[in-house]
Amino acid sequence: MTVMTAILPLVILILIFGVFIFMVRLAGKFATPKVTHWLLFLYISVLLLGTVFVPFIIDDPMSQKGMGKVVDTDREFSDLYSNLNKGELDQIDAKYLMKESSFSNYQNQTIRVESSNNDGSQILIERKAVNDDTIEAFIFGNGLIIDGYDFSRKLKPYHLELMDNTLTINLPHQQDINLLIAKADFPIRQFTGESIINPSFSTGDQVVYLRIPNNLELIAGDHVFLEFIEK
Amino acid sequence: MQIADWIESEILNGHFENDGKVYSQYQLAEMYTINPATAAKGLNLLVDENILYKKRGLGMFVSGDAKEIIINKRKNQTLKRLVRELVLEANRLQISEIELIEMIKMANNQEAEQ
Amino acid sequence: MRVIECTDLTKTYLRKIVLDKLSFSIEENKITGLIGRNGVGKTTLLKIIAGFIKETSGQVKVFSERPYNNLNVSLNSIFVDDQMSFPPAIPLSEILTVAGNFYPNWDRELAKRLFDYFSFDPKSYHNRLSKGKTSTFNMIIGLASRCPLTIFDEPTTGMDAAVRKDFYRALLKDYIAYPRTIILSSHHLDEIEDLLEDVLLIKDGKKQFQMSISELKEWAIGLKGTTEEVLNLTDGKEILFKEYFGVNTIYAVVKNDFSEFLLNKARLVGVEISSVQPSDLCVYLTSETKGGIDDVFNKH
Amino acid sequence: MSLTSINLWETVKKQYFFKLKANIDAFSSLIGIQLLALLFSFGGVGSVGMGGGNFSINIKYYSADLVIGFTLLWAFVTAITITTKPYRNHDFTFVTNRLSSSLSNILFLLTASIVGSITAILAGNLLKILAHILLDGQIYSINTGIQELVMGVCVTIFYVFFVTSIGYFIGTLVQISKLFIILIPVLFFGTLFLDASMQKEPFLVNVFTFYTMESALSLFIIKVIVTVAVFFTAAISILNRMEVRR
Repeated sequence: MTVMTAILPLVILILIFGVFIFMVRLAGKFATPKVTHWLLFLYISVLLLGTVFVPFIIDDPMSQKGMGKVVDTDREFSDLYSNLNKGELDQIDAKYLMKESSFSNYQNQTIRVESSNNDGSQILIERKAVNDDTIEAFIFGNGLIIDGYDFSRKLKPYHLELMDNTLTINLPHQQDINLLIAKADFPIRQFTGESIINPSFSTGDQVVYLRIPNNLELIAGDHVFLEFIEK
Repeated sequence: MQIADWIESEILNGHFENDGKVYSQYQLAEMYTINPATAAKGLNLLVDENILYKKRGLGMFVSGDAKEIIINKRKNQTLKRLVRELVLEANRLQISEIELIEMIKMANNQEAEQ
Repeated sequence: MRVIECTDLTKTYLRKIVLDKLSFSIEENKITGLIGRNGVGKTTLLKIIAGFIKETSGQVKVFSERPYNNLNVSLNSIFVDDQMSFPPAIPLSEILTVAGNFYPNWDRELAKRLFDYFSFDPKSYHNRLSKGKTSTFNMIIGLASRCPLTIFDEPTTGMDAAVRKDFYRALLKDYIAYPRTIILSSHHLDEIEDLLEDVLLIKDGKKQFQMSISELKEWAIGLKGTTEEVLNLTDGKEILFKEYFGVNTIYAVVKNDFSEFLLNKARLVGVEISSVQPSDLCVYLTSETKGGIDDVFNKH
Repeated sequence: MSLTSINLWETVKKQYFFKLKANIDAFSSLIGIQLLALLFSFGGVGSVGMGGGNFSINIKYYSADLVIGFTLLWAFVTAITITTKPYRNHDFTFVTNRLSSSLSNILFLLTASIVGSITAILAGNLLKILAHILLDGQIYSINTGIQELVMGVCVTIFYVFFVTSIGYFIGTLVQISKLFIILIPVLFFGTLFLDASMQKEPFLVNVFTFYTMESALSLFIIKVIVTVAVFFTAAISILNRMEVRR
């Protein structure tokens, strides 16, 4: 089998070469000088037009759409987590907040929290000083950094569902994300160190942050790690 | 050397008067599509037989007694050769000398009438 | 001043000696005819002179420089043959302009007039011309370039008689107006005889002789008469060519170093004396057998 | 008849313009090739698939890599074709010697490299636009600013010129004897298979990485220039001894 795989690229190469020679011969034959001059002129003008319009069509740099170039992903992650742990939500950059929702006039005394993600989800709980029967839920994510660009906006946040006294955290159903990325050409990549084969890719999990009324009692359901914030 | 013969006949029938200028080698070459050097050789032949003479820088001119030289040259060369061939042909046809002279006389008379 | 000087020039292709210690020189502003049978090395000699191929041994000087890979020689000379190749992408009229850029003495006017005279279509392409048209076009390039050394290698292949006549006349007229050294290699010596000043005859890679056309015209003599008359006239002399007619009459060609007296005596005895055309003489001098093609037939 | 003389560079200049006119159809085939490459790279020049917990990501990369690759191939073939007999004979119809013919060839190849590179990089842009318009999905562009564009063109010019020098050298070898037509591919693939079968890093791969993995721009430029100089001088010295218009 290995011989086949070794031969295959060779065959393809020869095929391309053959097509290529045919193209050169064909182009050479009927292209009289005048035709060629016209062809060249047309082609160059189309290319120049393309170059002029490129910036307008391709949103570049992406920073305008909230997907700025993340300089140092690790540091940003750790800042995020530390602020979360300290409960200082306002310190966190808005781009990390994926979803905010609240459940008002929750009358029951207890609430059971569980998650459908069987590797478990981490939930931070902040007990408010007041009993206002409302549960606020925040979902933070730094889900997707590719080649230093944050695409987490593309990710769907967890889905929270409150059924009588159980709050379930559901993972978004399977998501297929297709991205078209315009990259620098290999001569440039050679010097900027980028790579097209294995892009730098990092994804962190989504974090659920709940604010519950003072007197609400929490029962930990399955696949859930509760962490209480001391404020 | 057709060039030399041609110039001689031109002189004989008076196209080139005495001391008149003759075509240069280049004019001759142009007229006959021949190499100027060949034309020059023809002219030099005539100079050797002093039918023509050269004036430095001006070209070739017909010498004073050009006509006489041509006439007796042709007389003892070309005419003699023709006579010899005549005699030879007559011997081959076993024609006697008298008969031959008779024929020449007749031809001469016909020529005189024209 | 000698434009071309060859001393002991030898050229071998894969052990086959094409030129064998050939020595000759060509004066400036002369039209020289290079005559010889097919495959005797004429084209090879010309390509060495033009600097395209190297000589195996011996010495060649063109404009007193070695021609091989020499820019000045290439600038002042042009080699016209039927393999003269032009880029397929350039139309004929543009080839004339390109030639104009390259050759300092290029005469645009002459080229244009010749181009129109021979009714070429400016838009057509060189590789689509017929054989005759190609030779005519190459000739126009050769003439209009007015190079101090212009080499024509069988320039008239494929040309019809009328075009050939025009070509010879155009060549001579332009030569008279702008004298230059011209080498004409050809088989039709009879046609170009009048154009030439000198003739260089090559046989088996060696120089058979080099002399002016007028000497060549009187170099040999033809004797036609009864066999024993002619034979005793020519005994001790190398017979260049002999041909039998009828019962015992023979035509023989020998070198003409008879005195006038001897010639008259021969005529008296009935031997016809005639001059020998240079083109025929060259054929006789370069043929392997004395009797020409007849030897092939009357061998048995 | 007075003799004129000429210096080398004047001839090379004349021949260079003559070559531009004569080899115009090389540029028409360049356009054909690049359009073909654009077509092929519509599906993305490279694609990467990744999976997270409950999501899968498929990234398609768009760049001018394939167009540049085809342009390199075109340059290689063009370099070989101009060393063949008919093309060389075109020079020897007019005023030339072997050195001026080679130098004008090299200048022509340099021009071809420049035109090839510029069009290739711009074609990359065109590709991105077409991909954006024709394919659904938003195309995200990472650092394709003017500064990258210029550097891209320069580096590509070096690459293309580098390939033409190899092509020119190989073309010259082939002119020495047709044997090389078989010898060179055999050598090329031979060493690849041989080393691969011996689990040794194939020599050619090392050579390849010697250039492509060089991340210091100045070092890369020096390497390419030296190699180009070596190949071209070798080709020139060989051609100088070649007989012509046999």
